[in-house]
Amino acid sequence: MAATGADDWDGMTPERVAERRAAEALIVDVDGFEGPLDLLLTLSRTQKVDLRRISVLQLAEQYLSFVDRAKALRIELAADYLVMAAWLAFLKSRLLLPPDPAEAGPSAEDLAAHLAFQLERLAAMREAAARLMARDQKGRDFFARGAPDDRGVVRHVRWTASLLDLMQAYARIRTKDEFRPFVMDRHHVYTMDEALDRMRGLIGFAGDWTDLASYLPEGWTADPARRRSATAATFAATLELAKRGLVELRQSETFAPISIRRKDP
Amino acid sequence: MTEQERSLFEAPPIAEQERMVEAILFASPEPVTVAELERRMPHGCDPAEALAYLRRRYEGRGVRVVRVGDGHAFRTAPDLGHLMAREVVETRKLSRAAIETLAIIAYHQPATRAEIEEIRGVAVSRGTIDQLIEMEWIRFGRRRMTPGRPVTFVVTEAFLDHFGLESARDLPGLKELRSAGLLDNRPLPGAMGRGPDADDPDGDEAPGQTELFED
Amino acid sequence: MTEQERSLFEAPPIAEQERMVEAILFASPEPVTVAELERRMPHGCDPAEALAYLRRRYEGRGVRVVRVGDGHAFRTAPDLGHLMAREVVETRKLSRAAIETLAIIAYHQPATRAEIEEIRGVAVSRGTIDQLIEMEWIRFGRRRMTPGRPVTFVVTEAFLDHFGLESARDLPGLKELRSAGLLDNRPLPGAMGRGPDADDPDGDEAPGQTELFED
Repeated sequence: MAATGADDWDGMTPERVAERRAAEALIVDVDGFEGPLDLLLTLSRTQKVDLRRISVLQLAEQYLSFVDRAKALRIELAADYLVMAAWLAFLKSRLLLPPDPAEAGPSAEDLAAHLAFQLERLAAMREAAARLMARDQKGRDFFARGAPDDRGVVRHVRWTASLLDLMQAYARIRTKDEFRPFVMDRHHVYTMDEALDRMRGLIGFAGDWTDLASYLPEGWTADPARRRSATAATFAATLELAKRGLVELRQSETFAPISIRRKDP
Repeated sequence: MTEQERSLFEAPPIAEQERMVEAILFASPEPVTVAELERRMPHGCDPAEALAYLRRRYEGRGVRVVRVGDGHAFRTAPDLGHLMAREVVETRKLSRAAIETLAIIAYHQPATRAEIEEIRGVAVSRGTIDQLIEMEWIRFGRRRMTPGRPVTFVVTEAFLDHFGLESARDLPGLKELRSAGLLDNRPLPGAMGRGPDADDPDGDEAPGQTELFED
Repeated sequence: MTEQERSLFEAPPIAEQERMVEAILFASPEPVTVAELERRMPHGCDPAEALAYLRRRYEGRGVRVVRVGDGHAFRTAPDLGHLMAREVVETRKLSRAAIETLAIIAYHQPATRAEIEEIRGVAVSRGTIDQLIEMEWIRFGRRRMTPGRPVTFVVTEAFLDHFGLESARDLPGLKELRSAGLLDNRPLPGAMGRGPDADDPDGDEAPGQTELFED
């Protein structure tokens, strides 16, 4: 490999090669990061200061240049890395610009402090996790009684199940349930055919503009679900009647009441 | 051999050896032979002597060191046997029918037998209900005020205890089961959740990351 | 009442009670609560006091009396773990995500999935929570009384037992973390708070399971 020399690098200059290698070294680690916060925490380590006094501005720049390099290498970064980049770019600009007194909401410093807090909290949890796992553990460092003491024991069979069994059983039944043939709840559904029949009977009297809502059948206006169903069916029936040239429709603006009247032949 | 080297190869004091034997006998599921002790303990130890000290230490205590075949083990003192007369339970998994019935009662309580059968799609055998009642995981609830006034079933405190739940309401909903991968992620035609919280679109946990960007 | 009758109803001397507690704890692989000891021992015994004596007696021995949640158990001294290598059962390797999730639940409990994700900055994968539940190190706690009523997770007694903790309050560094404000649920400035303060422990009113069957 070494003998073949630099020609194999597709004519790249040594600087480009070194640059690309450096970038790749970082990128290789992308898989090792558990999300943007983890990456930020790792980057912050280069500042070697207390996380409370970290320079969020500097950190934002490091993160953004990391993302730029990844893009230059056409590395697909997960969406949350890009969303974080966008937010950090926004934060960076807010940190650099003089505060706008007219602008409401939290200050750039508050946002930066919160990010520092998140990093500190994540670092603290990491450390806590490490301390927890470093504790003496049962079955490794200390042990419970090894032998079952059988004397004087009354044996019983106890039927048991775990919470997982229970949840899985329920999930299984519900899944099956969801594939039962679907039966409409007719009681609360007003069909278009019903609406058409009713409209045909009433339309003869509607010589003047009348609110569509007044055509809703009795007993279908109190309950919201029934009212919704009846309104939809009545509206659909009205469109059908309009198509047949039996009625005219009018609505003064979006969401305004719809009025209808008989269309005289 | 220097002084330091020698001390590295010196056996621990007998009191320390006694502690070692104590721990090994306690943790071992089987009686332990002297040869086995010797294999496990540091070079130069005298397990037989340590064992003798240990045996004397436990004389008259609530547990004793006894010889079992070639090995040695701790056993509770014979005069305290009556205290040990506890019910040791051999646990066996509940049948699928029983678990499903139990799950339905837990999620839908109070539930009548007809409701359980409707959800499971098969008849519930009398034995299944009896078994769950006998286990004290379900009990009778109020009668349903519908024709025939059917009895209902609800889960018991013992049930909650067993499953580490504070209340049956703490059971995860369908949506949570699905997101935990316990329920197939298939679309639901006319999905009926099991309650308002189960299918509340806002009940979904916003993944932490997105929250950073709200303002 | 004759002399003999009275003595029948008198509690045994404390030394005898200590032997009883010793035997019961020794025989049980699981922690035993004081209430359970009281149930098993003769009327009038004071298991808590007997336990205190017993605990002192075993200080520095190869096995010790430890407290686990509400229970007490004998456990081998941690410094002798190396002798027990044969008994070691390979514990399943936990991923970094699982370990961090476990720590977050332990330190922030009760913790919702959203809170875990907010702290870690990434989504909690399906299997992670499952695995921890299966290991019986975490369980469901009460639902949080916030929109969506998310389920919460708390650590179990088996978790405490495994890590040799008396209670979740004894987690290493807990006090320091709390006083440094690192266990606070601090929302992003300007964002809607979703703090534990919104938690109303008793407003726990029941939507949920029951409603499906009511009409």
